[in-house]
Amino acid sequence: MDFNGFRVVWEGLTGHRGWKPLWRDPDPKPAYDIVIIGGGGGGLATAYYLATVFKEARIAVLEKGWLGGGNIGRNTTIIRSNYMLPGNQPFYEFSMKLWETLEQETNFNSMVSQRGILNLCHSDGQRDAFRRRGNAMILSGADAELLDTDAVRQMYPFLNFDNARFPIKGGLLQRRAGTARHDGVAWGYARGADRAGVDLIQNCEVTGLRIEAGAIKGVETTRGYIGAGKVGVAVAGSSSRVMQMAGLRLPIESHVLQAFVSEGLKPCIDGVITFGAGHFYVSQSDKGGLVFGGDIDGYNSYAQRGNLPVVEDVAEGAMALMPALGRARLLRSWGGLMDMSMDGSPIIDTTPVDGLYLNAGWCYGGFKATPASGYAFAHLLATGQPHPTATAYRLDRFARGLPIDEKGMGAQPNLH
Amino acid sequence: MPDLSPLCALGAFDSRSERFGALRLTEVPDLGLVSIALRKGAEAPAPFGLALPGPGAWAEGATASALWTGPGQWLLELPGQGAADVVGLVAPEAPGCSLTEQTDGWACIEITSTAGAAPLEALRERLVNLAPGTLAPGHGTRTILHHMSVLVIRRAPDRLAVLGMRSAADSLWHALSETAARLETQE
Amino acid sequence: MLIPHPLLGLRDAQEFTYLGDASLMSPPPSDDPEALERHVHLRDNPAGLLRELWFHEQGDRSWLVVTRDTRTHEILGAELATDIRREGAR
Amino acid sequence: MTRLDGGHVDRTRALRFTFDGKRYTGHSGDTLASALMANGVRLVGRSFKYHRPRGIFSAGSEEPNALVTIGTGARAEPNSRATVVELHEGLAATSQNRWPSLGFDALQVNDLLSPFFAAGFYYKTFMQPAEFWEKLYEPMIRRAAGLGKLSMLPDPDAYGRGFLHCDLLVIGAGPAGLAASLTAARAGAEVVLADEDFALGGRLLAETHTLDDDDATAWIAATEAELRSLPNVRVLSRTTVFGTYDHGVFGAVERVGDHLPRPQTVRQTLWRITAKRSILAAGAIERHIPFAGNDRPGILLGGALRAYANRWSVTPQASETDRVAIFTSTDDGHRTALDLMAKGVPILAVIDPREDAPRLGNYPLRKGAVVSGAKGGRKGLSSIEITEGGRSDWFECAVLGVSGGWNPNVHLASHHRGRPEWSEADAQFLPPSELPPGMSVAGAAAGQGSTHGALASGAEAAKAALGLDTLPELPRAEDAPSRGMALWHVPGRGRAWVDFQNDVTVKDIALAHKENMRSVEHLKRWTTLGMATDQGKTANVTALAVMAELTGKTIPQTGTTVFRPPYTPVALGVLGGGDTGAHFRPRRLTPTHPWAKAQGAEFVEVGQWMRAQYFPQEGETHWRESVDREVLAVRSGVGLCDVTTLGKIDVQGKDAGEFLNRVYANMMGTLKVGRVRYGLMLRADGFLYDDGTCARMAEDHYVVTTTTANAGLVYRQMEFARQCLWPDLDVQLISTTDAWAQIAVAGPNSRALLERVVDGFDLSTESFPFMACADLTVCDGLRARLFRISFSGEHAYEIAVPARFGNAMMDRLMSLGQDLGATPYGTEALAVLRIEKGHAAGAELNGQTTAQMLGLGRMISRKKDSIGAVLSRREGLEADTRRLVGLQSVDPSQKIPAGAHLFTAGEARDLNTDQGWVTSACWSPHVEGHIALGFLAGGDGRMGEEVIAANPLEGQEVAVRVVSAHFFDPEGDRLRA
Repeated sequence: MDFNGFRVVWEGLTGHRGWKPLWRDPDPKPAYDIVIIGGGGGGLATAYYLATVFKEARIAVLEKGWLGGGNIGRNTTIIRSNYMLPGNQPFYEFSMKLWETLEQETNFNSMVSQRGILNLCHSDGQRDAFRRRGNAMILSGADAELLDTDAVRQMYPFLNFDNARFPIKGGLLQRRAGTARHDGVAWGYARGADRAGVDLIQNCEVTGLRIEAGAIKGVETTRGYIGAGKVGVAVAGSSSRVMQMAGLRLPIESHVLQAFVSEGLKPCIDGVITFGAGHFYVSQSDKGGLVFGGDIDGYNSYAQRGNLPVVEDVAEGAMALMPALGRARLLRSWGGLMDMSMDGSPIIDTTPVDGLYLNAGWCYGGFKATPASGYAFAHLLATGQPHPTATAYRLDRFARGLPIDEKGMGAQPNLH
Repeated sequence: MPDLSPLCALGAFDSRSERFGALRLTEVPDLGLVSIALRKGAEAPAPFGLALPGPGAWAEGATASALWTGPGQWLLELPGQGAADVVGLVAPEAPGCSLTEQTDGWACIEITSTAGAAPLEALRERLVNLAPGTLAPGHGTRTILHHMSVLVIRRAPDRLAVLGMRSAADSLWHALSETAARLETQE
Repeated sequence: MLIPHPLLGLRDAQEFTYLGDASLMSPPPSDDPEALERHVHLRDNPAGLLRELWFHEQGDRSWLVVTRDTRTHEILGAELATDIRREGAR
Repeated sequence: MTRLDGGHVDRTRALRFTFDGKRYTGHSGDTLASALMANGVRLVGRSFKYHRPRGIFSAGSEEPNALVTIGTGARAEPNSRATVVELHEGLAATSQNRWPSLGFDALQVNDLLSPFFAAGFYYKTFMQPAEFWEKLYEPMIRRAAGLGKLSMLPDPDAYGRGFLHCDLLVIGAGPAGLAASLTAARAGAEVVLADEDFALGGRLLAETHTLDDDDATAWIAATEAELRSLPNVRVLSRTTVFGTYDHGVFGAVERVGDHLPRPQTVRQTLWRITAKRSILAAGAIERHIPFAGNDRPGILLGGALRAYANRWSVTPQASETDRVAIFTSTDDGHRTALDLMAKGVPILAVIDPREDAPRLGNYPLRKGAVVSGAKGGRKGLSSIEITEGGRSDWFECAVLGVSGGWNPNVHLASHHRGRPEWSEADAQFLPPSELPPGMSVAGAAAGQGSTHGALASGAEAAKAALGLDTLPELPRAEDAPSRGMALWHVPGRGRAWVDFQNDVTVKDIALAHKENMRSVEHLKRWTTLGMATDQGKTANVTALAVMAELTGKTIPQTGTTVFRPPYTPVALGVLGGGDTGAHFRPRRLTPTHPWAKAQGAEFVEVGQWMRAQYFPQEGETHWRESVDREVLAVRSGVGLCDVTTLGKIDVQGKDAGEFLNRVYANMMGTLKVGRVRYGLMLRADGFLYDDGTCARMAEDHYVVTTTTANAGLVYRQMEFARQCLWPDLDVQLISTTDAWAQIAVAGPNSRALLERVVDGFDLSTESFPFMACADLTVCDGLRARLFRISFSGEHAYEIAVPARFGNAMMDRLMSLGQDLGATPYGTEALAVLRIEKGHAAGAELNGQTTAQMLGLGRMISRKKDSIGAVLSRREGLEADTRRLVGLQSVDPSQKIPAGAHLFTAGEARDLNTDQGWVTSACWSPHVEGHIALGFLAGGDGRMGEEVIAANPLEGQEVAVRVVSAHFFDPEGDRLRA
């Protein structure tokens, strides 16, 4: 069934009797050509592109809980391609281009909204670094603008310009960046993959990997053994746990990142704003909630919940940047499980086990990458070759001394 | 004697003092400070006859007082010796130790209460996240206060000293005085 | 969070700076570059008990080895890193 | 509506307030909701999606409907629940989410269109044509979205922060919480008792129960008095504990000034409470029963109806003769009827679906019946439909209380992701068996619905938590178990609301089921159930049960909900704790700050520091004029700059040299006493970390400097090395950054100037050459340290004196140096000088660069091992050909933008042809042209080449010549002279 306005009106007039399930709930088959572990954004997008672009058949996505319940179900919905390093920027710009046509392609309104992202700078050095980054963006085919203080004031007059500890000295604006409705993205891919014949299997936890003679044969799950020609792992914060089943240690730590939403408010913040002198970024959802976040808690965790100091730190940043937020109320918080890598950049690569592929290390930036992450992983799974924009995301880049370290923090995941 | 005029940490020639209800905040300009760190295998000295305190504690002596600042480390306070070569003074008293002059590393603000411990406790719980016992009289520690690294010392039930980075003395005074002023209003 | 400092008792974790897996304090010999590279970059990242390094930066400046369950955040103990390192050397 | 008899409002104190500009009067003790009710106001708000007229639904923080904006101007606080807003004189409340007025709301049209606005409709449309989403559809949706309006003016109020420590935290001051507090307090434990209400007593305030044959309020008053008199008890009313964090830490907000016309000091205080044990006694929230048209104003929770009557002496009746009905599936509703009758309120009927419903009094009782419909306009309910045995009849009725049983308030007990557990017997989710460590649950929150049960379980919980032997004597109280059946909704054709605020109906849940959005999380996200400001407190469990019914599964099979902080919404102002504006972070001042200020310096934020940026002089109209003058003064005479901000670490001990050998990439152990060496530090992964100087003051004493930015990090890293890597070395570390004022004295006349302050110290190059250091005295006996080091390439020194003398020292040097051209210079000139000399700073040491890239690869000693040395030799690092080079505009007047990318002339401009980037740039008075530093691929071999610095971001392209990074004195003759 195609979704469109006419259908919505028709069903409205006829008592919503014609709607069908968004996806089937198939039982797992004994074997598939390709099994994707993880029914979050990465896994669903991978399956979608495998089936629709790379014309693979016999694909299953195994999800231990509910579809879209990974970090795609708990993030701050920002999409952008404003990276600096050549290993990253073309990939994120590829992702941005996929965002721009996503909804028409999947026939699902994921509410991609190019409202712009403004990164504020507070010193001359920061502005020089932004200039380097903005130029890298333009050189990769993305858009970028460097704003001075007056231009920022014109855009967002309510920011703290006059009584700031760290005065706003300008900002780097990407107008094509913005937000997307995170659940809508997961559901769009899930429905699209299902319609293309992919089996989406919920409540199916992988408990073991069957490896013979250095090659993957299948996966043990809570719903029985499932044979597989190839296995792609896209499990974000659980990457170390799953890969440990194959005896592999990863350059990854799992950390908790808290994010927040305020009560619904009439529109007051048009785009995405990030505060360059504190830990705070904010946008406003179409429902009116301010969606905001800050730094990770900083310690390894699988608990999916954080602690109070970070909540305070984020709120301090909010108040320092936008003193009007004093009377907005925090409504909900949540904790996501982040696969923080040693250089802050992801891994999309083969592994020492034949037929076992890894998509991990997204840190707290996986959402914006969802389309390209899925596409590039599908490319690798289908062709055995990395996608041209993802050639740097190799597992051996640390051994070889080729990190992609946007922040220049080195092998300390909690600083990326 | 050098013919240069020193400034207090708060940037004036004279130290600052202000009263908020039962509390008085006073910048102490002449406190000599020297850090003592035991070298490998050295025995803890007893400078000026003072038994150096254990973890979390502060010991007061006639000439000098000491705060435990870490394993094998103390901060020795020499009241009235702000201008002195404190390392030179302490060296004979602390053999086998590494000494570093810290006098000007810190701004010291003494807080006294004219109404016993209660106003100080009220101030404490709005400034630092330390269990009351951690700051019982005779105790002290380094901790965070409004994003600043500070040493807090409870010298007596009605006396609390806060030592902050000298460069951040203004911010420290702001934090302490604003909190004390609010308490006064609420009284 | 509260960290049970072996000398100072329970202290607010905000006084501490986190580093990570305590294995970082035991690098392999420098004549094995590959082992050293793995030491710097690879982690067990367990979902369960983890021995980890915390620096009491806003306290007594001790590095501690804290044993903590990464699933529940329960802390089972904390020791001075110097003590552990010296014992290990013996 | 006039007030009923009794209640806990102070009728002697009238308070005037306004709602939508209209004036009303209430009393001390009222909430805004009870005061509105007392004034006959039934329409209070509009729902989110359909803009349905809504009235007051609850008497607590679970309120979904009665949301208003409190205050005006910058103090306006949107989305405030009228049910918890304490009335004060002059309070101004305004309705929200309506236009032009609450009574006539244009977007009511949404309600007519509701068939098309079913759950998830927006995911299925607005896709064609693509560009219409951002231009038309989304702006339309956004305009309609949101509830209250934020003023967008800076919050004028102050907020406070504090920290409490206790043996026992009791959350909730109802019967269970009071009994627990009393038990613990009398045993001498340190107790904190927090309750969100302004009056202690909890549910007791809403009931007519007696305790020991006396009015319950007498016991509450006595208990409160005793608790407040004890030094070991802290009673925090108006305080909401909003989050349970790790290891017994709780977040709580005290509303210090919200109940006053203006806060005296702070509006609210954020308390971080550390509790060894905690007892959650947060009570329970009543369930409603969805039926067609159940959202009319005048329909409210039965327990709330009782609370308004008993505590505030009001009902939502428009007139005293209006009939009130009760729809209840538990005995509880019958008690409401009794209490209302006692106040003279006419009862239409008690409608109870149970065939065996009890009769507790003389009221019309309809057993085995349900309410199946409701009619009314925007003024609210006018009649209800009662269905009994297949027959339905309409009855005039203005108020309906709905009681569907109680949901224990387990929110804070499951913040650690423990899942509430379903009890089939009680038809309730009880607290998880895996509670946060140290927590126990008592009273209605634990399913103990009777007053006796609450008192006893509270006392027992305190006894168990503290390991006590005895319990205090508790008052005798009712112990009537409230029996009931679970009725999750009344089937029917009309819309039956489950989540009022977000307009989620039983039909929406059915649609979610049909579309396979069946897991609890999918249900919530597809329908927006529970996402409103009330967080689904009155909706989630009911929705779950409806879904269970649809799937044919049990409730626990269908799922549970997890709770996350905050329990109720918390203002960002108070979470921020009050360190805002200029006090967001501490500000560090250099020792010469007063002097620089007196000179009229411009200051700039450098991390936490404020530093003098430049010193404008009369007649200078542009900052560049000042900077050029300062640079030339250094190059021709002598300049003075406060460099105190550089980190300073004292390193002592027998093994200090060996320690520094291992920490620095280059050799430090061989440094002679009285000498300084430039040093590089690497990260464990071999990239550059920091640079600075290392001075050997004595055999066992070094003074290390770090960059301003990395002072803290380097110290931490050195302590890690000392304690975790090599604890057997005899090394002691301590930071001395603030202790010494350090002033750079740079320029050809620097020696001549210093000779005028040192006390007989020989500064000749023979006795004090470049890279020498010494302890000495200046100005007649002031202890000082002198380092002959240079960041500018000039003959230069840095002199350190105790910080208190820094300001006077600067002043003295300036006055003694008049004839030598002494000039103060700021960070801008400092930057120009170091760029001219090719010294790396922050832009070149950004964590992504290597010693090799700086042309300093050979500094990494191979004679010893040091942190990062081995990994610095990985192939990727070694193969990197980018080198630090100097760049000079071909047209000297053309500015080189820092952050431009470098390209080979004639090549395309894209990432594949990218050759590097410009790190730092300035106008060089020495070169008399624009110069820059940058990293260039193959840079060493490209001297003299003309390359392009491209800045497409700002539409610039500058032709630059590649030159040595040492624009000034490349041989270093000036330094050593």
